[in-house]
Amino acid sequence: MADQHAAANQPLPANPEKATLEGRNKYLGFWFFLGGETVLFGSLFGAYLGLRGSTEGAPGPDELFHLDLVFIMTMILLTSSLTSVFAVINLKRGHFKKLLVWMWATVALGAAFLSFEIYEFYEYYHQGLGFTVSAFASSFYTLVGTHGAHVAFGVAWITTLLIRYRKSGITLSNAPKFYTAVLYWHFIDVVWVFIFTVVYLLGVGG
Amino acid sequence: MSNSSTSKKSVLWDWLTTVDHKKIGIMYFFGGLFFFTIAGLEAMLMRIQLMFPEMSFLHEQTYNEVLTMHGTTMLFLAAMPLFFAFMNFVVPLQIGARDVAFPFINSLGFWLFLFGGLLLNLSWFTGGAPDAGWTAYAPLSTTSAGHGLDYYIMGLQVSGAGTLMSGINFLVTIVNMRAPGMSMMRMPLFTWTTFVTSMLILFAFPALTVGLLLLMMDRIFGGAFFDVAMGGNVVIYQHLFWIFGHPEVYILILPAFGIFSEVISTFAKKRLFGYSAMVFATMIIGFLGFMVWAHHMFTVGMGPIANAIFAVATMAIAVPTGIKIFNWLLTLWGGRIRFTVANLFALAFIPSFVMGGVTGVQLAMSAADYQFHDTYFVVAHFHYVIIGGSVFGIFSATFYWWPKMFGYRLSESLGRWFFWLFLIGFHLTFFVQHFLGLIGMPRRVASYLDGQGLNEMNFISSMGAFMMAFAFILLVINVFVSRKNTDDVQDPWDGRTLEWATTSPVQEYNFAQTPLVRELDAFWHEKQFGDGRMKAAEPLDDIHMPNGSILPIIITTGLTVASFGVIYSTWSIIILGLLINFGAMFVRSIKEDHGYHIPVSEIKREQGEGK
Amino acid sequence: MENLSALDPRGPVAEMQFDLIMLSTYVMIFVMVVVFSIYIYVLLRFRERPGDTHIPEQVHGNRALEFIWTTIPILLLLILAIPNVMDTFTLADTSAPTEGEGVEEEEEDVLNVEVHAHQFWWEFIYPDHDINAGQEMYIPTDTRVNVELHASDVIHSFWVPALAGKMDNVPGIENEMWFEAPDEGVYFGKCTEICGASHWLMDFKVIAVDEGTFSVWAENMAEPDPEIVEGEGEVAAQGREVFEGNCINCHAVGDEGGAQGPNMTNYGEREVVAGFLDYTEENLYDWIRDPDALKPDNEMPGFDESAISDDEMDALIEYIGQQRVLD
Amino acid sequence: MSHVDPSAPLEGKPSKATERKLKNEARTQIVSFVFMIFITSTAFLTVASDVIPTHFAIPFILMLAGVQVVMQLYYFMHMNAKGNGWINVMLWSGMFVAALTVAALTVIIGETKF
Ligand code: HEA
Ligand code: HEA
Ligand code: HEC
Ligand code: CUA
Ligand SMILES: [Cu+2]
Repeated sequence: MADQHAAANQPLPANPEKATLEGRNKYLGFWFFLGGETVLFGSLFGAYLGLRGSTEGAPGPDELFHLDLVFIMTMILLTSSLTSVFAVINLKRGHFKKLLVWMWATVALGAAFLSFEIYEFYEYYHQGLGFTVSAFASSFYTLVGTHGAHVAFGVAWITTLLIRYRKSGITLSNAPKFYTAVLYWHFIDVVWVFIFTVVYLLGVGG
Repeated sequence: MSNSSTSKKSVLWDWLTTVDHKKIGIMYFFGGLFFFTIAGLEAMLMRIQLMFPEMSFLHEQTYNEVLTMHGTTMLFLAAMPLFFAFMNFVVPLQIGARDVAFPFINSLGFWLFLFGGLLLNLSWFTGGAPDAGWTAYAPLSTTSAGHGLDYYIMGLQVSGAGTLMSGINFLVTIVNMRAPGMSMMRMPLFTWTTFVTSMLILFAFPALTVGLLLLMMDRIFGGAFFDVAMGGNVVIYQHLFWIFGHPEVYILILPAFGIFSEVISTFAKKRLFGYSAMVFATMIIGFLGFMVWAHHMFTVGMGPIANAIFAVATMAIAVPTGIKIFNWLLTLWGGRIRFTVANLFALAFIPSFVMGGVTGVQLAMSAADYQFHDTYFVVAHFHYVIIGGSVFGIFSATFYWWPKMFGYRLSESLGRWFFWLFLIGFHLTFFVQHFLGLIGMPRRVASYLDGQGLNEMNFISSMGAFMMAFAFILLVINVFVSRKNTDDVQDPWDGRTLEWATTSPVQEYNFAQTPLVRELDAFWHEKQFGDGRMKAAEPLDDIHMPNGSILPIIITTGLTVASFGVIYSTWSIIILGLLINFGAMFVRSIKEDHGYHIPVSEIKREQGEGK
Repeated sequence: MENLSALDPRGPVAEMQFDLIMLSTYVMIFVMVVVFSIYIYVLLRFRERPGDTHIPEQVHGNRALEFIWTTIPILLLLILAIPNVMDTFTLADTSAPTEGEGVEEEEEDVLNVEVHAHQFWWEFIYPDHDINAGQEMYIPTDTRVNVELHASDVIHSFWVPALAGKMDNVPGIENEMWFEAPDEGVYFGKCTEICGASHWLMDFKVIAVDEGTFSVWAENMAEPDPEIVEGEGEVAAQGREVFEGNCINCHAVGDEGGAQGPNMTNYGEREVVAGFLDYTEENLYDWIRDPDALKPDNEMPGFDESAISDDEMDALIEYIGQQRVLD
Repeated sequence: MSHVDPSAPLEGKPSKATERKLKNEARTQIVSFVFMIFITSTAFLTVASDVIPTHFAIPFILMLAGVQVVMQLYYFMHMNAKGNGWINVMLWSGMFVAALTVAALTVIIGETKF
């Protein structure tokens, strides 16, 4: 237990997420992973753009999309980016409680976003856009659904972290975990920027 | 607290749970060799079927399955894992690291590869293997009956996930874990090519992931991506596949380039000629690798502008590759060349690969490719570059690093027999195939008609193939009969790079003290200008090591079970598999495991023994 | 006069491609000679000799050399790239060729053919002549042929090595290519994209005949002699009945019949059955009884004795054999 | 070397300089956020209101998306921080390959010949 004692006097490093080699590895590795994810989403976007005109009589973008709904979803996700940024600032300040609060806020916004998305898909389905009705439908659901799956995974991941570390305080081992979760969250937001622009806005206006 | 797990567990358990990059490397080696043998046997079946016209040794459906599995297995489950074996084993040693950046993920990557490969091969026993070629073009692949292609999709998806993880692991290891003094421009070439290869993996595999995902959507969930009647477009699949597929072939050759650079400079006793040009050429090849994919699609009807652009871009790759070839020649120039088996393979690579490379440039000429495409000319081209490049690289590395990996030297005389038989068999098999293609033999044909002038050359080709198989058996024998050669294994070739500065076999912590690197070819430098030992960059201290874990296997099992569920569209099994998978990931993420420390006393004792 | 080799070109397109192949081969041989000479010299000159223990000089590199072996390959590639780009555009240009210069250009005669690929047979539709032909594509010599490629199921690829390189038949997409055959002859074609179990048997022929023969062929294909269609003689007439009872939904003779299988208006002039079996009565018999045994997974059902008795079969085969348009 | 226990809570305070930096950062981020809300709204308005012609709207909203992505990457995700060279290499390489893919799949899929 002598070690634990020593740690109590440790000053808070400026970047606790990068204070250990493990942390630096995680940080770098996670970013690289996001580089790969970029190509993944690029491919899905490509497939969508190649097929978006192929509605084959089934409903198409301009008949389906409700921009107001999408606007709300966008605002939710954008705000969740801000809450996660605040979480990181508190991580660096050593304010563990606040870190948790902001992270919970992020989770809540993520969950809200997901509910909207589920509602949206449900709506479209009932307007006749089944997954199998046209190439446009398949590519739309696959692209937006993959993003949604990322959001769902992010929500589950951050929730796990929050429960697991609800009492631990900021440590050298959990700081990188919180930090990478936040990076992931921002990335989800980046992808969404493209989705609302390319799928929804261009779908209605292009 | 740090739990010192010095307690000895059973050997099997030790291998199942290991996160040691060296053991993982060895497992990759045997996994890769296992699949190489299977895919090689499949090649033999094909060559028997093609030995005479209108043979009925294999039914045409079976032939298509064997053909598909040969290509798929060779590329994804044999060649790549064999390179991963050496990358895992050697790269951390070459950069003077104790470990890789993500030991746990490294082990996960291995098990994903293995289980993905086994899953794919299971299709043989469940009603038929995939039959649409390794490229699985839609709509043949989306309409193919049975479950073969579902196995293809899920098997590659699982093993592909493993590959991606390993790629990221190598990247971070190389960026973050280099020993003091080991700047990027002092890294051995094999480490460099590993780095660029990993970048290619990082950016190429996601495209395959999506390609397979779309196939899966169409086959299993009724999607319409490639269903023309529903507005689908089948060319999209080809793009996705080749955006992955072309970088994939450079994933297969760059590590071999790295290996040859090490082997040639070691056995010429010379510093690599034009080191920085070599590094630069590697990067250019990697970059151009992403710009040329559509040369596989010249005949699909993209249009003349697209064809012309991709043709010219493809040809450009000859320039950096040529730079490499000439640099190797100049490395040999003025050297003192020793013809060990490792070097024989490296030397045989040069003419063999150039022959394959120049036919590649011929293929790159779009207008001429209308004749070449999908004929045996292409088959000849890629076996020349793949066997003359990648496989020779693997064999060269096998002989070169074997003492380091296994603590004994392979027999040189048996190795020479193996080399010559394999080399002659290889040229015999594939040289005639150029002409077969030109006089009208398409590829992927289950047989050919008598009287079209194709008989003799096919027969010769099959004979060459048998010769290769025979040679390969000599390699296997070599592994068993050479086990007594345990003398002179630490630095048998007068090596230049850091892996030769450690003991053989290597201690689990690689270096008792992290070495200080002062020059390119760090170890050679110390041998020439120092006292022949690496300077230490740190005082002797306790060494931190990660704990082994069984979780990678459990996670992988979960994914494999879920894949079964997908193949047979059974939700209960999908959910069961995902529960196992996420359950194990959950355990992993909530369990704090900070590894353990090896005390100085133990290190001193082991170092003492090592002398 | 059959030909299946890209090395023996029989038309301008294949010749253009052959020239490119040869040009590139010369360049490649040059490259190999250079590399192999240095290689052999180095291996002989710098091999370790017994007792030799010297440490070679550790050379870093050489700017001038680097420059040379970067520029020379670039020049060699230019030699290949320029004609290649030009040919690529020439080959893609399926607009009708025009003769002479000036305003009153006249369109040269062009033959348009739609090629529809099916698992595992070829259908040739001549839109301007109202013809549907199976497995054999008749063309007049010295005439430019523009083909439009379609596929009905999976991807196939249309390749007649002696006349032109290949182009894919892609479902949902329309591809075009052109070629010309100056000489009369039978040119072999093959499907070069894996398309299922019988991909290797998906052969066809391009038959170049003189203009006169072609117009006879075309006229009779469009409107065959009604007597032949009905079957000349008693046996053949019975054959016609069998044909109407079993086959006509898929196979057409003249303008009557379905198009799920190859058109049979000129079947008696075939040299092979189903693209690859010698045309003999036995083979025809075996084919109709059990096509799957000869060409696995093809779309034609078999007809056993309960469907067509041996006698009826003889009549049917006789009838099919009568279907000729050229003499 | 003392064996640091990574799961012990860190209890120190950040240095004065860090505090100051964080304060600034928080401010920048709020400003970025507001700006992002603004450009997002602009993009939606551009499309929702029918007054803006399509040939202008499309490049315009694509550009807005680009701006927003760069802000996310550099302000929220700190991609410009020191020592992030390799991160920039990997992310932009990914973007490059993604862009090629998108271009290919929208342009050369055989429906129109180029
Ligand atoms: C290890 C794998 C590997 C490597 C390294 C290469 C290398 C190259 N390949 Fe190959 N290729 C494959 C594996 C590989 N290929 C496979 C597997 C396929 C078939 C896939 C399938 O359909 O199943 C294929 C197919 C393929 C095609 C498609 C053919 C078709 O289907 O119609 C083309 C077309 O451009 C091509 C071109 C090239 C070129 C230009 C190179 C260049 O990188 C080669 C460069 C090297 C040299 C040129 C030699 C050294 C250079 C000099 C000595 C300098 C001077 C030289 C000149 C001036 C020419 N390859
Ligand atoms: C790494 C890649 C790799 C390697 C090494 C090989 C190696 C070989 N390949 Fe393969 N090949 C491909 C990748 C590879 N191939 C690909 C991608 C395709 C395209 C597939 C497609 O079209 O979809 C292909 C296609 C292909 C074809 C074309 C089939 C067709 O189009 O119809 C042929 C035909 O000759 C062929 C032959 C061979 C032969 C004879 C070998 C030999 O070198 C193999 C040598 C084998 C051995 C050395 C092992 C033999 C083992 C034994 C005899 C057992 C011994 C037992 C014990 C020791 C226990 N290959
Ligand atoms: C369901 C449709 C169908 C029916 C009914 C059918 N066929 Fe066919 N037939 C085909 C198809 C499809 C092919 C092409 C097979 C291939 O080569 O892949 C074919 C091919 C043939 C061929 C070879 C064609 C060639 O070009 O050489 C002959 C001969 C033939 N059929 C005769 C018959 C006869 C006689 C009958 C009736 C007794 C018959 N077919 C009934 C569909 C049919
Ligand atoms: Cu049709 Cu192969
Ligand atoms: Cu390629």
